[in-house]
Amino acid sequence: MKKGISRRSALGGMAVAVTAPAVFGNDSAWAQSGSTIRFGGSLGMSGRYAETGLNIRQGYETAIKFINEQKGGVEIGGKKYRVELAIVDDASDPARATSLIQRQVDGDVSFFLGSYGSNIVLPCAGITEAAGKLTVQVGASADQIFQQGYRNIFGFFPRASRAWVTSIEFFKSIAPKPKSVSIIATNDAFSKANAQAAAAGCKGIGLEVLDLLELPEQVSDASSALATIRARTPDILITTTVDQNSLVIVRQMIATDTNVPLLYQFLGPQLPMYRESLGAKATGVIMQLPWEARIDFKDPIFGSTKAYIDYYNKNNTRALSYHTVGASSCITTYVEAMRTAGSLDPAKVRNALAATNITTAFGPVKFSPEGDGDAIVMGAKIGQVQSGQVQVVYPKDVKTADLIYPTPVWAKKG
Amino acid sequence: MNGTLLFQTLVDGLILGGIFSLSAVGFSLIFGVLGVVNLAHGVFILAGAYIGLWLKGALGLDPLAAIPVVFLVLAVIGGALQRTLVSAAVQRGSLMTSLLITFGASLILRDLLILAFGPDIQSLSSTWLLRTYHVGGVVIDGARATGLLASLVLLAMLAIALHAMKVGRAIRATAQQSFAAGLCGVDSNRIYTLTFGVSAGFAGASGIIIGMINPFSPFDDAYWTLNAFVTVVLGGVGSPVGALLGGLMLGEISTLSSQYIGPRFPNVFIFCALLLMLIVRPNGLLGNAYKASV
Amino acid sequence: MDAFNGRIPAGIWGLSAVLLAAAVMLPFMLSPFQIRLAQQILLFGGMAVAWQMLGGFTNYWSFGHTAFFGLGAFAAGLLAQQLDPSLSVAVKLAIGTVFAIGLALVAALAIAIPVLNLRGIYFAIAMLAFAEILAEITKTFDAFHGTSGFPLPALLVPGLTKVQLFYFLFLLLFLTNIAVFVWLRRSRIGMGLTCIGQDEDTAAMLGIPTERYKLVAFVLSAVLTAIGGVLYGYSLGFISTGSVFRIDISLNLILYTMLGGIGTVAGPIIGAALMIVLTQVVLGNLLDLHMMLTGAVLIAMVILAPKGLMGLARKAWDRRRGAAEGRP
Amino acid sequence: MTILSIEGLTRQFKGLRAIQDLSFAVESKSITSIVGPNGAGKSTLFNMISGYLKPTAGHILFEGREITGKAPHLVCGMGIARAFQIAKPFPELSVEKNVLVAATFGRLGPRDRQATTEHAIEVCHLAEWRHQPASALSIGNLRRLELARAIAARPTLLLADEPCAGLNETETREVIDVLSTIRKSGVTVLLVEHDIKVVRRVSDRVIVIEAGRKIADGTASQVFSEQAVIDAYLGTAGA
Repeated sequence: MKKGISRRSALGGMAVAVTAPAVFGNDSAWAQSGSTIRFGGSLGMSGRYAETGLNIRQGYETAIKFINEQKGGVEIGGKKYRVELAIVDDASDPARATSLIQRQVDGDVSFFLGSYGSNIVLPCAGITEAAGKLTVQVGASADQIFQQGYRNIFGFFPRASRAWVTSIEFFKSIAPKPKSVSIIATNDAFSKANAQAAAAGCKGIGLEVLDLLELPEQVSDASSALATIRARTPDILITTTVDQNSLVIVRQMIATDTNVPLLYQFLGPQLPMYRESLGAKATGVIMQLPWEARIDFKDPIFGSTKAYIDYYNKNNTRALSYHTVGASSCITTYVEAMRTAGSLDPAKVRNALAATNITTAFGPVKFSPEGDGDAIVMGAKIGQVQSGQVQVVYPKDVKTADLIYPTPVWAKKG
Repeated sequence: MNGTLLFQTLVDGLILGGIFSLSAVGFSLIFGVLGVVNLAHGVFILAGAYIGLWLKGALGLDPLAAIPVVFLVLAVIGGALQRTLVSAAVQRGSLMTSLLITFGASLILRDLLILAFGPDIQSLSSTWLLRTYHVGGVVIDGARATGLLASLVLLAMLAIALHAMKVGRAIRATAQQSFAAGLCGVDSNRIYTLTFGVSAGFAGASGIIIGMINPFSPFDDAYWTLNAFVTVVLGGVGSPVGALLGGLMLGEISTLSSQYIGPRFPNVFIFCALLLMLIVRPNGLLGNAYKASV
Repeated sequence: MDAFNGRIPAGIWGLSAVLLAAAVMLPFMLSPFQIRLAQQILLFGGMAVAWQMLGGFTNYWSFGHTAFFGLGAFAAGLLAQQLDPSLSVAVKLAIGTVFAIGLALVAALAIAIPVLNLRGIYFAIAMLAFAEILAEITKTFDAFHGTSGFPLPALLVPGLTKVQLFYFLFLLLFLTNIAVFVWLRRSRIGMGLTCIGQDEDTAAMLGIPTERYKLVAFVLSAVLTAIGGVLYGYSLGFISTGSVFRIDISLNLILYTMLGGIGTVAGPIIGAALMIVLTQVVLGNLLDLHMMLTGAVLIAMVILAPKGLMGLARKAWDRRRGAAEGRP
Repeated sequence: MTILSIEGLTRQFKGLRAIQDLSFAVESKSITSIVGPNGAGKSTLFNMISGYLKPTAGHILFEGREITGKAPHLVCGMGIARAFQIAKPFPELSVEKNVLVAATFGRLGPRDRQATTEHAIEVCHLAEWRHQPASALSIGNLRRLELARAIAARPTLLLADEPCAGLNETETREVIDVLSTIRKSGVTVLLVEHDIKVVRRVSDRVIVIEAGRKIADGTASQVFSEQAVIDAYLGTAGA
């Protein structure tokens, strides 16, 4: 009997704890209080892309901390504001994402920082767009996002179909001239869109696309794709896979002695963990560099790229990634647009954002008329792993080392 | 058809299958003996990999040498989970409620992994740097072949333990009884705890091997649980041989469909094979090691 | 009226009328976020009721109901792209719903014959596999656009905001599901299904057409779930395989049902309300650990109330009545 | 008039012949007992009649119609009800609901099911337990619940599978009463029973099978005086 009562009261307590905030929920806690600017939005903090989520989150937090602690806030239209972050985890579930974003829209958050994955971003954009709220994000780059006629959503990365402009120019510059290319992608939106863009670009400059191989979304074995590569070896092998899958593929290439003159891994080699795990074998792998630490840019908040890196490293133990810098620069870009507009009116800030032409710790920021990053100004540079370090090998004006081509076979490395 | 390519594909499937087998055997045992579908299985595997990672970082212990330690740690965690939560759920509700319990446990354990190790991709060792072997035109991936060997050794040890050791026989005896029936001489609750522990231990050990071959992150758990599901249904419930057979089938279906139909197709084929097998022989090729077919 | 079907007490009718009136008025009083929460409770709670049409009576627990949910969303969405663009969205939705119902009917009939012969956990796994197959098919074949996703036309009705509009659509489906469930439970089929849940062989021996009843329940459940998928797809406006073919949707339907109390009408709704409010309001602002806390609540509920909250309430009620009558 | 006729019925289980070329006919409104040692094939026979098992060869005709291999619920709907030796109630349903189900799905469908239920409960002396869940009943009550369900199905033929096994004197007498009542209401009873006293008391006719074959057929006093029956039955059963 006693047990029954305690169980019941435990449950009762639980029920009250659970429902009370729903009924008496204080959504005005979200409200834009007089002297605070709130940045809302969601990130996928749990799920396959949680690592990216954490990198982006740290970027946001770094910028917020710096602005409040080092600058004492920001001055807009003659008034000083503190900045605040209100990010939630969308768990990559659209039902959850839309309702949490709605909560922030209801709570008068006007400035959103975006998630990634078009199945999350688009339904959320529908809500923010309808409410006249703004989004600046450093994750999603699917073409569809920028083809809806939305006026209020901006992205740092050029849309997928334009993300290969620099890379294609780079392929043209290689001597001796490569003749063929094969592409390995995985069956997810990001990888597929980029593989198609890469294939189209390569065809455009006369490179023969031998194979476009699509693996399942989570790769545990690429042996059959690699058997195809060995049977019909291209001059360049491109993988448009995410970090974890890239590492599976490259390791299996080494283990099965699958050699190509040039291995281009869109994502992966940027990670220190990737390079450490491969050691000398990593030498020669090409990647896209959305950001490069050694190229210094002026930043209206942090001062410069170098100053940003110093500040970040002083306050964090986690290695700096391009997503982190990009995320910080999203906030920089927002703040600059607010200053230019001299107002927190979303419509005015929107126009300032559309006209943005600044440099940040991340690099130059300029949006296309549809809102994605300008493919030339914000396009990625090309890097290559050399002696465990990432060197910029293209474009020529910013390069830090010469390209190694063709790269030695695996057995000759280390 | 190109003979070398076919042979290469078969070898690749075999090697992949060996890893699937080991990763599924714990799931199979729990399912066969307790009738519980353990949705925390994938997290057990990853926990094994992460503990291996920690031992390597903190003590410089080689991952393969860490297997016994990982086995023990996971066995304790698994046993404790059974003793406290799973048994309570089965007693108060039904076998079905145990699904909710193991699902809840998987959410908690996964967050604990993230707390301890972060959401980042990790990698256990550089054993993949092992040699590549060329046998008559067929390329053999040294690392994965090592994984297959280790899997076979561990599976054989389990098979021997189940048949030759007293505890093993007790486990099999318990499984053969109907769940509700009273037991004579064997403390069934103790055996359930033991089974859960041993199974979690094997999951952990397979985590080490998986971690040596592929990078891993805390969110891979669903993938491994699902694979274990498929392996068990294909091969047969409750026995190491069933898991081995199921894993090998899974590996072969995966590589053959990938090579000859298209690299994006294996998942469709795997699940179709699963459904077909369920319809034709619900207890897998070998049937349930302990019970007559349903 | 007999031992199976007592007359529905007037109190229940009264309560239902009050709740319905409240449900109709709510969207004009709540904030859009609160309406969205209510939307989800209606949609997923209602689908849990649909899930119960088979799983609530018997041990045929589908772990793959997201198959029909996704099927509905994809069928209606892909059809909308093929239809004459000049058609109004409401017409597209109507045609899409009919198409989805037809497709779900065919799919359910096709899959039912093999899987309904499987018992217990094997049925559960088979449904899981079925859902995965459909998910993989939509991702693997480009014709379905499952990987990159596709937009659905925006449904607008003058005088209502988008959240209000979909609230009412979900409410309509919710009421339909409840009506069908209550009818089913009170019909001979429900009686037969209850017996199948107790002992299928004996049920057949007593003359219950077990195969036919299971089939009817399964197909009803599948079709109503598919309609849920159609409406959900339209409410999102953009879907991909990852947004509608989700194992967690299948699991949540079971979870809501178990938490609230299996076999009851109110159970799944209470369960859905509890979990949705818990995960999106109470733990909604947590960036970390909310999954862990969800898991902990889940475990606590299963251990403390294995028959669900309704079961707990019934027990407390019985105890009180027992005490009042002086029984131990 | 013949209500059930079995013609050349054979059932094999992986080489083992459980029933071999068995033929007999059951007269309407009689109580016919099937006796034989354990493993003689009595349960297999019942399983085939009730549609649970398909025969390997042979025919089963009920009221002149072929029912060989029909699904159990169809067989039940035609008017054959079965009471199991090991009672198989729906454990969580009350006694009344258990009986009501049988009345609903039996030969005549849901018509008059409430009255039928009342009747069956009364005949089987279960009124006292009508609201109890079946899982709470004693063995004797369970056996009568089993019979009550069979009656409620309003069958023309009742297959009773050892209704008295494991019951004490009083309980046995109650079951015999019930069987007599059933028979008086015009239902044919096919009984499998071990207890020879019971068989002698209720049977109009006794069929003895051993190892799947019929070895004797006649009235109780005829059959039990045959040497073959005494050898086979008493010899192995040791009773």
